[in-house]
Amino acid sequence: MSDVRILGVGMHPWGKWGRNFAEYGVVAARAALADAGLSPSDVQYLAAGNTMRNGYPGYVAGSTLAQALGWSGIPVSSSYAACASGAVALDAARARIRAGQADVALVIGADTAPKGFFGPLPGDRPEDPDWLRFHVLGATNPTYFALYARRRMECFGATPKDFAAVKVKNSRHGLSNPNARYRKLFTEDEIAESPIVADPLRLVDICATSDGAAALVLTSADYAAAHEANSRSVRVAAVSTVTPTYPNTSLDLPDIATDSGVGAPPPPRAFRDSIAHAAYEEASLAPSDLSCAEVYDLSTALELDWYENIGLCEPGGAEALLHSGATTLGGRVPVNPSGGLASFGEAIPAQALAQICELTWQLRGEAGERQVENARVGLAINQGLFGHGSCVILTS
Amino acid sequence: MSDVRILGVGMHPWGKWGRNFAEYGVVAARAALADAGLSPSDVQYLAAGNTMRNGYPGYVAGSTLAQALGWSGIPVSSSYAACASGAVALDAARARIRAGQADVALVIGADTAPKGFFGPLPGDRPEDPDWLRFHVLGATNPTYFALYARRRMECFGATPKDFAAVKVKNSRHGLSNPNARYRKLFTEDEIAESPIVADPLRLVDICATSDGAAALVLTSADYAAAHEANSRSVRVAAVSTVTPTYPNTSLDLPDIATDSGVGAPPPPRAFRDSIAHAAYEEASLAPSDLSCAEVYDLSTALELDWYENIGLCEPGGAEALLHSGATTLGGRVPVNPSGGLASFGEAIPAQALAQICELTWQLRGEAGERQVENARVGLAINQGLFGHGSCVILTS
Amino acid sequence: MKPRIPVVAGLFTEDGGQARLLGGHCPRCGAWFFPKQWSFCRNPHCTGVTLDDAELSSRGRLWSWADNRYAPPPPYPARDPFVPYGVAAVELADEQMVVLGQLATGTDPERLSLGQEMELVVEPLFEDDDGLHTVWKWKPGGGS
Amino acid sequence: MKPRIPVVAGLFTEDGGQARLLGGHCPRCGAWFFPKQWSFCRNPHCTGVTLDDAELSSRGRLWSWADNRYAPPPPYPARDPFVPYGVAAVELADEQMVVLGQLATGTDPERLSLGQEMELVVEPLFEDDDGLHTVWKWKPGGGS
Ligand SMILES: [Zn+2]
Ligand SMILES: [Zn+2]
Repeated sequence: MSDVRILGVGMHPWGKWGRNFAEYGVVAARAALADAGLSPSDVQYLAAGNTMRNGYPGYVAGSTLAQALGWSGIPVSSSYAACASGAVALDAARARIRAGQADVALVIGADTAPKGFFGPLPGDRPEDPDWLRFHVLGATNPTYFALYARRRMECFGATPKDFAAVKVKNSRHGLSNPNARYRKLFTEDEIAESPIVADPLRLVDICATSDGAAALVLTSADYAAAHEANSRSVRVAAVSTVTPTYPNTSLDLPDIATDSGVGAPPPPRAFRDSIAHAAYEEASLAPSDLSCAEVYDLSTALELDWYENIGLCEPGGAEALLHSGATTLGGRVPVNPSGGLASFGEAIPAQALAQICELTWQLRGEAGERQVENARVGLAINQGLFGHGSCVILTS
Repeated sequence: MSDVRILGVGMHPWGKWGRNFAEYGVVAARAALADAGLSPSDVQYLAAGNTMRNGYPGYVAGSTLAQALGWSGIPVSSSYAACASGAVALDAARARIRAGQADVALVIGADTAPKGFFGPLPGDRPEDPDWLRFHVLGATNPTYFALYARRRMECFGATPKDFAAVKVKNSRHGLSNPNARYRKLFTEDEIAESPIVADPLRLVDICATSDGAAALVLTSADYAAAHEANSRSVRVAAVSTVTPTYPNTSLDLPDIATDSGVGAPPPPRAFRDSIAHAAYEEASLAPSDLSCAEVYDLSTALELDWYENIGLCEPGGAEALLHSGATTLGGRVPVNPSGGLASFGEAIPAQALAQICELTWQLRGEAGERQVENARVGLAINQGLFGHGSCVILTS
Repeated sequence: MKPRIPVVAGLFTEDGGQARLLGGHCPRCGAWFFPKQWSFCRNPHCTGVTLDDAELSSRGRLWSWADNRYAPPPPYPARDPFVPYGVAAVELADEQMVVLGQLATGTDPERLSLGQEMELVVEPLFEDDDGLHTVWKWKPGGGS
Repeated sequence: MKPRIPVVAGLFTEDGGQARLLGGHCPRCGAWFFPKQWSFCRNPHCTGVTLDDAELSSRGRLWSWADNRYAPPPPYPARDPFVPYGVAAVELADEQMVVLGQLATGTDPERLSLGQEMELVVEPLFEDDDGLHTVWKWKPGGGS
């Protein structure tokens, strides 16, 4: 299979302005094209992640953005996979290039987020698990994050102070990031005073929802080589967009119950472990090869789970790894050098692409004060509702 | 680029039951797998068209269907492109196979439709063209169809009797189709008594909205050859998913104004013409090569427009072509041998795939009373809101 | 007299008794946009970074029309009992674009013909306690 | 006495004073499902074409829990003023699955511990003129 490379990346800063999501997306797309030294007319395929709270234009985000950038007749796709949407769009673009159907693809994610908890659409839909969990249980996203966090505390002896230490680290990482929404260093005391949202998690443990956009220019290896003068490209070594394997006995959003373990062999590994596993396999790389990682810290505690899911340490070892400084900038394998969702808040279809923008800058040595020394291999991982895993590995 | 083939097709009949869309999708998917002689565990990639009026499960239709069929860990995608959704899902699966990332892909579209006119989501969204056209103009989908129909009458002398003749033809074609929702032969008198919805169009000129599902098993040519004993496969000769080229001065849903022709050269051809053109180019085929076609008869009059857009005749020639009997079963190039949307009603993400199921049966010689004699090349075409063209050409 | 309130702000004006559509115009390539929607030009061959606010022609030629006999779903503010309404597509010569609008009250769709001159008017779409909610419409013009 | 109305039909029962979750069970492979949702088995290795209606175990062990301090958005029928509520994840031994439920009224989340036995109860989630709208909840059980 032919090699695919990232020739340019661009973002619109994260924030909360309530403007049209496509406006952010156009800014990010133009930045990515400029970074690649290309113009919109060079693009042969456009893949976008959808947004579900912005009317019809959000359902067809690819077409909305293609129109805003100027209709050029090219094929577009608009995919949705919750938090993994950006990675699924990247996956579609990569296949298109590998198939020989395009040399240059533009991948865009952009969102305008409502305030407060994400809630389901109006209506009465007992067969929609997302509706059901809200209606009968009040099980918001933070409820699930709290269930995972409490589980960590009970099984591994994690404490709220451990979770706070993740927040302190990520808020420090994000301080100098011009695209971050929050550039404020949190202290443990401030965190301890933050109101409890879903015990054991406090407000500052849980990521906000943001407006923002990120875009990538993906090209074939040959095209990148011919245009290398424009930009330093990085290699897409793996894209994993796996789903669970039955029986998925891990509790996952938005379900109110897991699969039953009766009557079928357990899958070779738990779903969250399988996401990175597939990417390592494709890239022929191991956790020890990573220079840095961007993981989806929807909550502080979840970042610790990811350390284990991506193989940085054994189950139960995340707290020690964190306190060793290994995952802090300057450590062995900095995690969320961008500042993570803690500094950005989540812009659903853009976030997985923002992770890749950060890795690209890191691998190019262009991350400024956030730079991970000698970065050669970066991993980005997340998980969306309804069984959407996504993991991308980039190499310089 | 490697060849991709359809090894199996399956449908859930069209109707109006209000059951969960995924239930229909599972039936169609299992039928397609059985038709291909494969089991769910043979599937390496699942691509689905989304549905936007069925809560969160409809936004992630690929994942919803993968879970219902039994989580197997495979990558899934969930795309939306309005009426072109099914073709865009097929396009994603084809690229995946061509890229060498899968040998067997399952493509599914399933819908449960609300009653009456499609309306936008609740809320107040002046920047959403789909909201705006309803709020300030009351411009429903049938309004646009009526504008096109009236234009045909004024420019080409078409009459409501011509439109009625399309309905008579398609209702006759659909009579023996076990998957069709309406199996009733309409007479010209009945049509003339049907109430006017959007003059010049009557209720029976406009397609209904239906529940239904369609699925395809797409494979690499090598895989199909190795499993040919299971099923007769057909070749996907072209998939066009083009968007308009600026300036798009043709009136398109859901916009309340076209692009301006000032300041940019006109595109080489009008958008609707460009959809088939791209497919013919890819397949190295011409309109004269077609054995039959499935065209998106959202209205009777629109079927006549398509005759011209796919090159069966010159602009203004569609009425004569229709009355010559060329597009009727038994004629030179039967159009909508399935009975078309006139007999099915529209199940948005399933419809473009249902067209392809029909062509597959035609090319295999398995269409029973609807069989087009000696069918070797079939074309399916449609257009979705927001600039989503789709055209697929299959060859035996 | 009840106040006149545009059903959507920023799309049209009737200041000075003259109905006008409010769109965007690119000073670089000359393209027009309605609604303006973006601050930038959508012509991919153009590098125009800002659009001017601009009024569109108030006259054009009839491109097509439809007469709706059923009440549309919300957010259309349908009157009760429902009143059928026409929709016209009108081609503006200078802008080289087609703009939709309802047919002005009292227009007989049976008497329209392709290419005839139409002019923009502003009329109430519906009325409530707050006032007359207005929208632009197309009316047969040019002395017809 | 006000009638007791399940907030969602078909997911649980309290007939005979015994709280029970209503799910599906595959007679072929033995898998359980809650909610039942489909008429067929979701085990991809199983060819079971119909699921039986089945009651799930009413006891299990606490897998994790959370205590919510902010009112969720609709469709949660939040009381005014808002009352914090706990959510428990409970592992059913026979079914080998985890099922969520609110913590029963009066349960002190501070006194819970991993693996403790929990039992199913049915309690009002909210009350209105129509009656007491009930839901299943998890309550520390087994004599604790
Ligand atoms: Zn311009
Ligand atoms: Zn089973």
